Order: sequence, then structure tokens, then C-alpha cells
Amino acid sequence: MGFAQAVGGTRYLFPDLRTLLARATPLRSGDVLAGLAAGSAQERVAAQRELADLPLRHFLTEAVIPYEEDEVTRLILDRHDVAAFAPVAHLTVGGFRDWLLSEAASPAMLAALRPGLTPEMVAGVSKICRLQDLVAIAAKCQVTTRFRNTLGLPGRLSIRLQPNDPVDDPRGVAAAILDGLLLGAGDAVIGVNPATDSLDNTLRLLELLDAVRDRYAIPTQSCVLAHVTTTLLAIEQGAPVDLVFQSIGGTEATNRSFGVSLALLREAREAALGLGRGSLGQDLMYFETGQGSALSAEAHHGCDQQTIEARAYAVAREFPPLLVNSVVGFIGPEYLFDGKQITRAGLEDHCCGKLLGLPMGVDVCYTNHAEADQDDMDALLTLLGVAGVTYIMGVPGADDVMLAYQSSSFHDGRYLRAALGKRPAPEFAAWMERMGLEAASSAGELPPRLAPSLAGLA
Amino acid sequence: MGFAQAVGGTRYLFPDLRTLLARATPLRSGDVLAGLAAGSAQERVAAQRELADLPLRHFLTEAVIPYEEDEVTRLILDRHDVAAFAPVAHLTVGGFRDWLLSEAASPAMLAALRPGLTPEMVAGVSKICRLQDLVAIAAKCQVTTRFRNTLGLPGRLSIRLQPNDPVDDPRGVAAAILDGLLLGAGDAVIGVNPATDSLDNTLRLLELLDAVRDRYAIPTQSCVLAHVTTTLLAIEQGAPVDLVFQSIGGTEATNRSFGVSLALLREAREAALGLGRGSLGQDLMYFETGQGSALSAEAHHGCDQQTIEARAYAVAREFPPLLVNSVVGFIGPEYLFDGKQITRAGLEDHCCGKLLGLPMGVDVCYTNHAEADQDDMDALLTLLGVAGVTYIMGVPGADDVMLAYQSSSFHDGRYLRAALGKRPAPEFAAWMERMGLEAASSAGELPPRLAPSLAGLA
Amino acid sequence: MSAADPPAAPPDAPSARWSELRRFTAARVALGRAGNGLPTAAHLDFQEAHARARDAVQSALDPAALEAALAPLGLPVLRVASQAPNRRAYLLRPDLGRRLREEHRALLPPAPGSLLFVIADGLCATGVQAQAPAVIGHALPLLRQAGIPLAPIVLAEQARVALGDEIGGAMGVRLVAMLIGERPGLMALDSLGLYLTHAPRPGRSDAERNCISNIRPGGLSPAQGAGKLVWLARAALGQGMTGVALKDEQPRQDLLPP
Amino acid sequence: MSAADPPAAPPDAPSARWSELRRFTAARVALGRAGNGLPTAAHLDFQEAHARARDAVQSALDPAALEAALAPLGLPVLRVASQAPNRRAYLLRPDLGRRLREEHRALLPPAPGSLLFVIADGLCATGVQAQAPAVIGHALPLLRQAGIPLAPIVLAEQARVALGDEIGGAMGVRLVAMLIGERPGLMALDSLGLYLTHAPRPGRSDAERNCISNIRPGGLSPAQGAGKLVWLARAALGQGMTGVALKDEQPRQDLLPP
Ligand code: B12
Ligand code: B12
Repeated sequence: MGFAQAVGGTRYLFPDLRTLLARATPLRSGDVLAGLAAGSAQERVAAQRELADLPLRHFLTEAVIPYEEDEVTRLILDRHDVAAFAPVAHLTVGGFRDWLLSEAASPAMLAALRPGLTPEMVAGVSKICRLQDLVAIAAKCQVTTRFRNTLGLPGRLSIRLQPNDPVDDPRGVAAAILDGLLLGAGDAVIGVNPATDSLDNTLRLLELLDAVRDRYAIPTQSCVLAHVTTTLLAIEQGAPVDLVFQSIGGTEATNRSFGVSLALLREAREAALGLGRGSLGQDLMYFETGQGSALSAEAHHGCDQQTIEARAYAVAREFPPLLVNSVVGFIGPEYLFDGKQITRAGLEDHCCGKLLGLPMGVDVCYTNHAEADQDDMDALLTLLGVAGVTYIMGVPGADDVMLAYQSSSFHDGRYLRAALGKRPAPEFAAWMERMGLEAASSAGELPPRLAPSLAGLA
Repeated sequence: MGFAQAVGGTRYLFPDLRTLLARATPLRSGDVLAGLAAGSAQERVAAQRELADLPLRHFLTEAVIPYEEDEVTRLILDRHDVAAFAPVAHLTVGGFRDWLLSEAASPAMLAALRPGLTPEMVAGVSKICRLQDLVAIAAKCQVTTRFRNTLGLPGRLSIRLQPNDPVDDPRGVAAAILDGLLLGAGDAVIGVNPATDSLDNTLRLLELLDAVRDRYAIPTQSCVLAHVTTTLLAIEQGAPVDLVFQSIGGTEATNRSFGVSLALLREAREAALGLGRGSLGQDLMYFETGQGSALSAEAHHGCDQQTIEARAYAVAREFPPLLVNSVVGFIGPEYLFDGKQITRAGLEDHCCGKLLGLPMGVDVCYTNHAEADQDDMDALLTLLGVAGVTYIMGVPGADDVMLAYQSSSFHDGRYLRAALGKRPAPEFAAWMERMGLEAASSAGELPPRLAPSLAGLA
Repeated sequence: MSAADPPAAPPDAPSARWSELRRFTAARVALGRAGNGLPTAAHLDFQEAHARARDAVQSALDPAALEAALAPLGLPVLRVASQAPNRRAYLLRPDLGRRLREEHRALLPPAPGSLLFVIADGLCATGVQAQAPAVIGHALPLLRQAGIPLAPIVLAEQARVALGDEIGGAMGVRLVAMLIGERPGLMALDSLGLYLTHAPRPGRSDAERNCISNIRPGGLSPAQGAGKLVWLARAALGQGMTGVALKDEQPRQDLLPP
Repeated sequence: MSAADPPAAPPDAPSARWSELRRFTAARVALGRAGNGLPTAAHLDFQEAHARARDAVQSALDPAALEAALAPLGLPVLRVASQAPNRRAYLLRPDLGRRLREEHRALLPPAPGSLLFVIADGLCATGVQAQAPAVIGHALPLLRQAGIPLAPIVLAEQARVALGDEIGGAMGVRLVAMLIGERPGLMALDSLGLYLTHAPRPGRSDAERNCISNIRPGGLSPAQGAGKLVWLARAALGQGMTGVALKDEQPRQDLLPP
């Protein structure tokens, strides 16, 4: 079967659901690269009209990637909760958008609905949303998670402290951590991307992070963002692993290209749960996603990148995560060309993730080969703040010296909290108070309790 | 004298202040059109560095347009208040930016500083600000004005109801007014752009607006945005003129091309003051500005469009206005090419106007020949809301059927107020409550007290 | 009654349907609301209209068809273009759209003392094509009746309003009436603007012209536009000027839709 | 000690200067703050770095200079290019950057069983130019010592990592080591990445390679990069694979900066 819709005197045909979804997507370079984008603004509107008329139920009968071929599709359909779906089962995609915007869609209703929604449904509805709709809907979704503190409470904005170093020099990492703490970052997680994927190096970084956290008594969690197989080895060796990190994608083949599978993720989660390190909760998975990775691995099955991205959230929610993060501008202009496309994608990802029940952060970022700059980031940052983003990144001076891209800075975190009256996670806010960070940073000092010597800096 | 600065091994020369300001301006099509833009990103940074090092005092010694040639320059320099300037007199432009961002720059300090600042100083500092700086600084500026209600209070967001009709059909205008009122617009002003500049037509519209306001007992003011000479004639004829509207620019020659002068504006203000129609205050001028109009009239004297725009604010503040409005995306892509340029310009204008003490609104808008869409508007709208914009436009469905452009809709106003927890002007909010608008619009009704018959619709 | 009083409306009268408002205007009123947002149907209508309006910016004049439509009026028709080489340049370089292509200057005959019609694409050619001949058609008999001499009609491509100044100046006319495509809106892709300038020459400012806007279906009819034009032209010739000082004092009832 | 306890640090010890942190890292720490924002000086430094990094994306390999630098190593050097016709296409069409230009296939001699070095521009050529010869220079004696046969060196323009799969596959090598320009950061415009793939052929996924990143001044030295490469290459040949299952277990001290 297929779909058809006339606009401006032309009749546009869409052979299947995945094509319809792709053509209805606002313009972005990755879909053009994949040959999936609408050929004109009018074709896009035609697809959006047709999509708006599609009953939500249809998504339960037509998979964008066959059930037999893909374990992510199987996960999505097998886990679908018909009872939870009931309140919106009679709606079309367009009617679903109206409902989501309406007063009826209260935070409680939206929370109850989550198991009834599939990624493709939320991707579909996001395609007919304006930015303000993506902001308004996301702002109504409340997702709270806990490990050593409480993330995602209303009125809160958390920050991952990302203290990367080009050679994993412990002193470089520690200096960046202190810088971030002084400026209020680190309540989401203190998480290092290791430059080297060696086990030894990972162990060393894990120990460093744990020592720093412990010595300063920071109510937060740490993470070394090594490959999950390396983290598993580290757990075996008794290393202090708080969170298990992994990049994931929305198809089995994408995950294969990342060297992972649902079974491997499950195994890693169980290993980490066994350590019992969380004090307030046991949400301990940390996932990163981002539009474009499936296409890059030629693992997109003719689906547009945003739909695949939403499918990655089905993978994420299978393993109750503490944090999920779309690294939206991280890969490059072949998937999101400029500030405009990055902004749109960031808000889509955030909204879709939140609708599916995830503690969504967004890496507000760009690379030097993309058409974007700090102004674009300020705009996306502010929009995400209004949308209630769970957390953002914090990198010294916005410049990640190892990953070679620009992300949000510690200063950006301060700006956003101040502009919107948001506070850090409650346990962390109290700790900041105790440490006297505000007065110290304005005096150009590290307070005595944040003595660099405790982090091995002397 | 001139300026020079080396970046990346190249030494860039800037013969005078206006060239330095132009080269330091973030890229926009109008400055390229004028041949004034920096030739490369590196040249722009060089100019920004040089500008950052320039003492603020320098602006008092070098006029961008000669004193002898231009009455706006004379206004700026003659009105400069040295005592008010004192707290920042020792700063460079870069130091001024740091100070503006600092805690020292409290709302009270900023208010006291206004008469000490010239438009060129604030334009200069805005050029080295990121979007987030423009937001953060503007959010600290409080400007309150009064006519029949109170505009600009913290936590408030007002809306101009813009009920234009292609033939000034009173019924079309009235229907749009009711639509806007029902959705909460109109506290800034109910203001019609007349399609025809005839006196008769203006009188008829003035009577209509006054009758509507009076019959529904709306605590607001009305305006027919005719040319000021037409408004003067209307006042002579005893018409119910609340506000005097006029488009203005930042040079004498631009104003001449608009058919106005400082003397004419003064005369019009005095005529309207004589009517004594304000109940809470007598702020009764309404000005519109917008980057590009000077260049369009070949009246820019080799200055970049944003500097000229800031100079228009000196004209505006000379005649204590109730409302000032930068129609930022209104003219077209020759001045602001796309959503990115419109966004930047809108936030610059808002911040500069606020620093100079104006009750700034921004027409969040674009034309169909520009590279922009609703997503861009949602972003700018949200950013302006966070920056504390005094008011925005409200047009039915975002589509102005007479001026042929897209502006913010009544719905956008609702979105923004809800997203940021902002309320209409207090008197208007109370009126809305009394009228029962919220329940009515959700029931698809006009409440009995908003009976269309009272506005001549039957 | 002061503004603080409660509304005079009967508070127990029945509520009116919001959708009733649609009867009175083509504007996008009574769209309903989904929460605070635009309902999906209205949102998609808007998106479609925007896609179309974007295309309209690219529309071009069909000079041959225009010449045919103008033929019955009995005036010679000349064709010129501005210095803007293409549509993109036109959009980004209004300065070029205001300057006549060098080689076209020689095409313009002197027509001292007359009123000149320039028909120009402006920002959207569709409305020009349809309405310009009608406006001129209605105006001609009235102008002839008033004894106002007429220059040949000039068709101008990639033109801005001020191009009429250079054309009119070159021909030495007393009045130029520029009929130009207004920028396309979501609702109207066919709106014509008319700008009247006395003693045109390069350097005239907009304060020295008068404007009649929104000539289109749903706006002013060609007959109404022509009526206004003739009224203004007579007044301009009488007072020896156009611009802010020349007020349109044509009786108001003409403005009301029938 | 539990996380809820007060910090163990001496609370009456003197405060350290924030600026001290700069001693330990090249990252942008201790910038101070202007309110919540970046102080002007730091902001402008950032803007300048961004302007330069944008230019670096446009940098190209200088193959002649590279050939000269490689000559002393005694390996033949071949030159190929991907199907991406220019820089813009390279940036927007990674698929083309992964495919060899048809006519260049014939240039590639068979080299079964050997290790192949491909030197590629990637996202920024400046670091490649400087560091690739040094890395290979350090690796060659060790590889020869380990008895690993070597293919001619291939220089590839407008190349993505996966282009090595097609080149290596065509030559039938056992291992391809792709030395490729990493995307330029604000700090480092000269970073080299090294991707090692066993039994290369089109269709290999990134899970089937190993990576050594940040070879540059301030990152890994060419000698350190070469040491890691040789360790990985031996392990790969031993286990008959590269990728996630092959863990870098080289002793950690090698990683620490001197
Ligand atoms: C972009 C990038 C990605 C993108 C790649 C998608 C894309 N189309 O570009 C995404 C976000 C998907 C990604 C994912 C991962 N990456 Co990565 N990535 C990078 C980054 C920032 C830039 C790479 C670059 O410039 N390449 C040069 C251009 C010219 O090559 P390209 O052909 O366009 O891009 C290819 C390579 O970048 C390759 N690639 C990207 N990451 C990795 C990681 C490994 C281990 C391998 C073998 C290949 C690989 O995939 C791209 C498509 O084929 C580098 C950091 C750096 N400074 O280089 C890290 C980096 C290479 N990645 C790293 C890691 C660890 C990962 C993950 C394994 C993380 C995880 N735990 O899941 C995953 C999975 C990688 C995989 N097996 O596919 C590490 C490698 C560490 C090491 N020495 O082994 C690096 C150095 C960063 C870090 N220290 O964390 N990555
Ligand atoms: C764009 C625009 C402007 C821009 C012009 C700058 C520019 N570079 O484009 C700005 C914002 C500066 C502007 C200002 C004013 N405008 Co105006 N403007 C328009 C608009 C929306 C579009 C014009 C268009 O598409 N032109 C077609 C293109 C191809 O022409 P162009 O050569 O590119 O642009 C020239 C004309 O637009 C001209 N122009 C613009 N407005 C006006 C107004 C008058 C009276 C004249 C004679 C010329 C003129 O200036 C431009 C540069 O030379 C029209 C509404 C419409 N639907 O058309 C109103 C419109 C023409 N403007 C109008 C008015 C009243 C004004 C003001 C007098 C308002 C005021 N009280 O100050 C001022 C001053 C005008 C002046 N004397 O210069 C009225 C005219 C009413 C009438 N029948 O007389 C209109 C119809 C809108 C309205 N109803 O309010 N305007």
C-alpha cells in the first residue's frame, strides 16, 4: 500500500510509511544525502498533510524496518503497551499533535502514555510541529532519575562536566574538573571521553574520577565514556564504575557498527547493577545518540535520520538510563548543515526523547566544518532551557580540546540557569552552597575546600 | 586618525570610527550591500579586538556622522549627560561589556546610566556580544511606561494587536480585534496600519478603534499608524487620537525620506499631549524603526545599519514613547538575509533600545522573499521573551493580509507567556479575567461581554 | 463611560460562536487553539501558503502577453530593464533594481509634461500581469477627460519603485505612475502597488511620492485604484508636487467595499 | 567516607588562585567570568580561533612535499583520490569520500599479506602533512623488525576513513593503517587520527577497526602513535582481527606525557 496527497495541483505519491515520514521531515542535509528528502517545499507539505491524516494505529501495523530483520523493531513492537496507548488510540498524527498541545495532555497523562507510544509515532508528530510546539510539549514532560542525586526535577537544570584531555593526562582532567565545579557544572555526571580505548587507561581514569568525587564529597556520579566492552572489563577488574556509557543507534545494524547489541547492553547493565553504587537510585546507564550515525554506517534502511534517532530512544528506555544525550551537532554538516538544522534537530530529539520517557540532555554543539557559530548555540541553548532540558554539557570555554568541537561551556550553564531561574540538582545545589563556590569564582579563587592538591594538582 | 589591528598575521586598517564599527559587525546582507562589511571572519575579529580596546570616551569625540550635517548627531551629543556617564567613563568598549554582564550592573545602575550612553556606544558594545550576552544584558534593563495601562513591568509581556485589512474595512478590522482580544492580545496597543493614507479614512479608523475600546471597556490604547502629518490633521479635527505613530530612522536624511523631522515629531507630540487622553500616564509616542531603512534611502553616511538603527533610538527617547518597535525582518533579505541574521538583529535592537531606556518591542517577522520560516520566528520569539521584551506583535494567524508579511500571531503570544510564565499588563490581565476569555476561547466562543454586535459586527 | 467601567454589553446575552468572525474578513481569524498553539489544520494551511508564496517571488513578467493586453489602449509600449541581472541579484541589490540598464536609456523618447505609466514586476509579477492593464484601462479615459497628456507605457523588468524616477526623468515627464508588484503575502500573491511621483528624477525620496497599495482581488479594485490615481494626479498637477504634503482627500465612501 | 560527608579538605587552608589551573592543561580553564558570561578577552580569543579553524577545513594536502618527506623511507608512493570532486562535495557527500575514483584502481598494485599505510587529508590536511611521515618513520623499523611486509604508501585526497577499505581490498593487504586528518578543533588544527583495519574490504564497519587519535603536538607524539600502532598491528595479526574485540593492552605508562 502507499500514500498520496495533492498540493498546488500536483499529486505526490509516497510508497510506504518510511518514505512518507522522510518526505514530511523539515529539510536537512542528511536526508538529502540519503536521497530521501522531499524534492520541494510543496512535496514536503503534501507529505505532512498525509501524515497528519494517518491514524496513530497505523504505526502498529507497518514497521519502517521489518520485524524479522531488526531487533530494534522487535523491541519496539514487543514492548508496545496497548492499554497505555488507549487514550490516544483513536487519533490521527495531526490529532495527536493537537492533543499534545492541549491542556488535556497534563504531565501525569503524558507520563502514563509513554509505554503506549512508539518512536515512529513521536517522530511522526514531531515532523508536523513547529519549534515552539516542540518546546511547549517537551516542557510538559517530566522525567526524574536518580543515582547519587536527583535529576530532572522541575525548575532544575543539570550539567555534565566533560573534562577531556588529548592524552588523558590526569592533571589535565583534574584541572578541567575543578574549573567546572567552581562554575557549577557536574551535577549530571563528571564524564570523561578517554582519548585511548585501552583498559589500563580506563581504569586509571575511573580511579581518578572516583577519588575526586570522594575527596570533595560531591553528590554526583562519574563516568568514563569508553566502549561498553571496555567498561565491562573494568567492572570485572573491580573498578569503581558508576555509570555504563555507550553510543547507540536506532537500528540493529547501526548498533552492530558500534560493536554493540541489546544483549551486550543488558549484560553491561546487570554487571554495573551488581556493584550497587547508587545511593539514591540505580539508574546507571548513560547513552549517547545523534542523527546521522545510522546513515553514516549505511544502516538506515531507507529511513530518514530523525525517525532512526527516535528509534534509538527505544533502545535507551529498555535499560532505564540516568542520562541520555543527543550529540546533535557533533558529527558534521553532512547530516545537519547549519545552525538552523542543528537547532531544529536538537529540539526534535529532546522532545521525542522526553515523550518516550527519557532523561534527555542535548549536546548543544557544532564542528568547525559546519555552518554554525556561538550565536546559533546560544539560541539552541536558550530554547532547550525553555523546553526543560534535563541537562547540557559543560566544557571549559566551550572548546573540547580532544574531541575537536565546540560544545556548551560552564559559562553557558551559568547563563542558562540565571536566565531561566533554574537551579542545579538539589543535592548538588546544597553542596555548592556548602563549598562557597559563588563567592570564590567571583574572587578568582578556588575555595579552600576545593583545594587542587586533593585532586593531585600541586 | 585611524585604527589598526593584526590578526592571523595580517594587519587590518580601519580609517575611522564608523568603518571600525561596520567591520566589527556580525555578517549581514545590508552591510555587504553597502560595501561596509568585513571582508573575512579574521578581519571582523580584528575590528572587534580593536573596538574592544577603544575607550568609551572616544565616542564623545568622534561622531560617525558630522555634527554640522545631521540633526540626529546634534541631538545625541547635545543631550549627552556627563554625570550619568561617569560610572563607565573609564572603560573601554570591551570593559563595558564585562561590566554590563557583571553583577555590578544592576537594574538600578543601568537605569541611572541611560542618559550617559550614546547610541554608538551601545551599538559598539553589542557588536562584541554573543546572543546570550544580548539576552542577559537586556533582561536586566527595566523600562516602564504608562498611558491607560502599565507596560514593561517585570514578569509581564504585552502584545500589540495589529488588525490590518487590505481595504480598511471596519468590519474586517473589528473581527481581527475580537479575535486578538479573545486570545489575550491588545494590552500594548490596538494599532491599525491604514491601507490608505487619506485623512477621512484615518478618522474613520480612529473612531472605530475608540468605540471598540470604549464599549468593551478595555484598559488599553489605540493607534492608527498613519503618517504623522495625517495624525496631526486628525488631532486638529478633534479625532480621538491616543498615540502618535511614526516610522523613524537614525539620520536626518532618513527621516527626511520619511517626511519627518525632529521639529515635526515635537509638534505632533505636543498636539497629542494637549488632548490629555492618558489616564495613568502621558507616554503617547509610538515609533517604529528597523535596520536597513537608512541604506534604502541612501541616507546612511557610510555607517553600518545597526549603528544607524541605534541612533534612531536617540530620536525615539527624545519624545518619551509608550512603545518602540524594531520591525526587524520586515523589509527584506537585502538587509537581513535569513533567519540567522534576523535573529541576531532583533536581539541587538532589543538590547540596544533597552540600554538607552526605551520600551522596546520587536516585530518578530519575515517576508516571503527572505530565507526564513516559522521555526526561525519561534526561536527569535523565545529568545526575546527570555530577554524580557516589552511587547510583541499579534496578527491573526501570523499572516498580515495587508502588509504582506508574517509576524507573530496571537497564538505566539499565548505560547510565549505560557512558556515563560509571563502575564499581560496588570490592568489588562484583570480585564481578561473579568471578561472570561480563557474559558470562552477554549469553548470556541466569544463571551457575552465581547459581543460582536458592539463592534458593529452582526 | 470610563475605561474602568464594566463593559456595556448584556452580560447574560448568549455567547457568539468564535467562527462567526470569519464572515467579516479574509484574515486568519477564528483558527481555534490547541493549547496555546495553532491547530494542526491551520498550521499546515499556513505551511502550504508559505511554500507557494516563496515560489511567487520567482515569478516573472510576460511582456508579450502584457503588450497584447495593453494594445487596445492605443498607447505605444516600450520595454526596458534595470541593472539587476537576475532574480537573486534583484533581491539582494535593490540599488541595481533602481538603475536603468545603460543601453536602454536610448529607447526612451522625450515626453515632456505628460503622465507616464511604468509597469514593473517588483517583488511579484503575477498581480502586475493581471491588474496593471485594467488599472490603466480605467484611468485613461478619465486622464484624457482631464486633459492630461500621456507618455508611452514602459514595461520594466527587475525593477524597484525608484526606477521610475530615472525613466521619468529621462523622458522629462511631469508625473510617473509606477505600477509595481508588491511583495507576495500568504493570502495575496497578486497585489499591485501604485506609486505616483511628481517631476521624477534620480534622487527623489519616498517622502516625495504618494502610494496606492493593495490593488487586487480582496483589496482595491482596478477601478477604485484608477479613481484614486486620477484624483491624486489632478491634485499633484494642481499643487505642483506629490508626497507627504499632498494628502489623499478623495471622499471616503469610495474606499468602502461594495 | 560517603558522598554526603563534608569535604576532607582543610577548610581553613588558603584559597588557591583560579588561574593556577592553567598550568595543568591547554584547555580553556580559568577564564574568569563577567557575571555569568565569558570575559571579553576570552570571548574574542575564541572568535579568532573559530575564524582560523574554519579556514583549516579548506586546507589541502601538498602531495609533492609529502612524497619528498617520505622518500627517505624507501617505500614506493602512489597517489589516488576519492570520488568527491571538491571540498564542498567532500563535506556534504561522505559516501563519495569513501569511494575510489574509478580510474585510480588500476594504479594500485597487489600487495597480499602486507601492511598498507594510506595517508589521507580527511577533514584537515595540515596535521597530516606534518605528522604522517614522522609516524611512519618511527613505525617502519619496528614493523620490519617484526617481519611484517609493507605495501607501497598510498596518498589519498578528499578521503574518508573507509576509503582505506577499498584501497586495501584492491591491493589484497592484511592490514590497512589509515593516517587521516581529524577535524580541526579550536586548539588543534593539526591532529592526526590513525585507523587500523584487518582484512580491509568495502563494507567493513567501524566496529571492525581500531583507532589511535590525537596524534599531534600537545597530544600523542609521532613516536608514541607509532608505538601503539605497532603493538596493535602485531596483536591484530596474532588474533586475526581488529575492532572492539581487540583491546589495546599496551602498558599504560606509554600514554603519559613525558
Ligand atoms: C565523529 C566521531 C564519531 C562519530 C562517527 C560518525 C561519523 N560519521 O563521523 C560517532 C558519534 C558516531 C562516533 C561514535 C563512536 N566513537 Co568516535 N569519534 C569521532 C571524532 C570526534 C572525529 C573523527 C574524525 O574526525 N574522523 C576523521 C574523518 C575524516 O573520518 P570519517 O571517515 O569522516 O569518520 C569516520 C571515523 O571518525 C570513524 N570513527 C568515529 N569514531 C570512531 C571510533 C572508533 C573506535 C573507530 C574505529 C572509528 C571511529 O567513523 C566515521 C565514519 O566511518 C573522534 C575524535 C577525534 N578527535 O578524531 C572520535 C573517536 C574516534 N571516537 C571514539 C569512540 C570511542 C567512539 C565510540 C566507540 C564511543 C562508544 N563508546 O560507543 C563510538 C562508536 C564508534 C564506532 N565503532 O563506530 C574515540 C576512539 C578512541 C580510541 N582511540 O579508540 C575517539 C578518538 C574519541 C574519544 N576519545 O572518545 N564517533
Ligand atoms: C517595505 C515597506 C516599507 C519599508 C520601505 C523600505 C524598503 N526598502 O523597502 C519601510 C519600513 C521603511 C516603510 C516605511 C513607511 N511606509 Co511602507 N510599506 C512597505 C510595504 C510593506 C511593502 C512595499 C513593497 O512591497 N514595495 C514593492 C517594492 C518592489 O518596492 P521597492 O522599490 O523595493 O520599495 C520601495 C517602496 O516600498 C517604498 N515605500 C515603502 N513604504 C512607502 C510608503 C509611501 C507612502 C511611499 C510613497 C513609498 C513607500 O519604499 C521602498 C524603497 O524606495 C508596503 C505594503 C504593501 N503591501 O505594499 C508598505 C506601505 C507602502 N507603507 C506605507 C506607509 C504609510 C509607510 C510610512 C509612511 C509609515 C509612516 N507613518 O512613517 C513609512 C515611511 C515611508 C516613506 N515615506 O519612506 C503604506 C502606504 C499607505 C499609503 N497608501 O500611502 C503601505 C501601503 C503600508 C501601510 N498601509 O501602512 N515601508
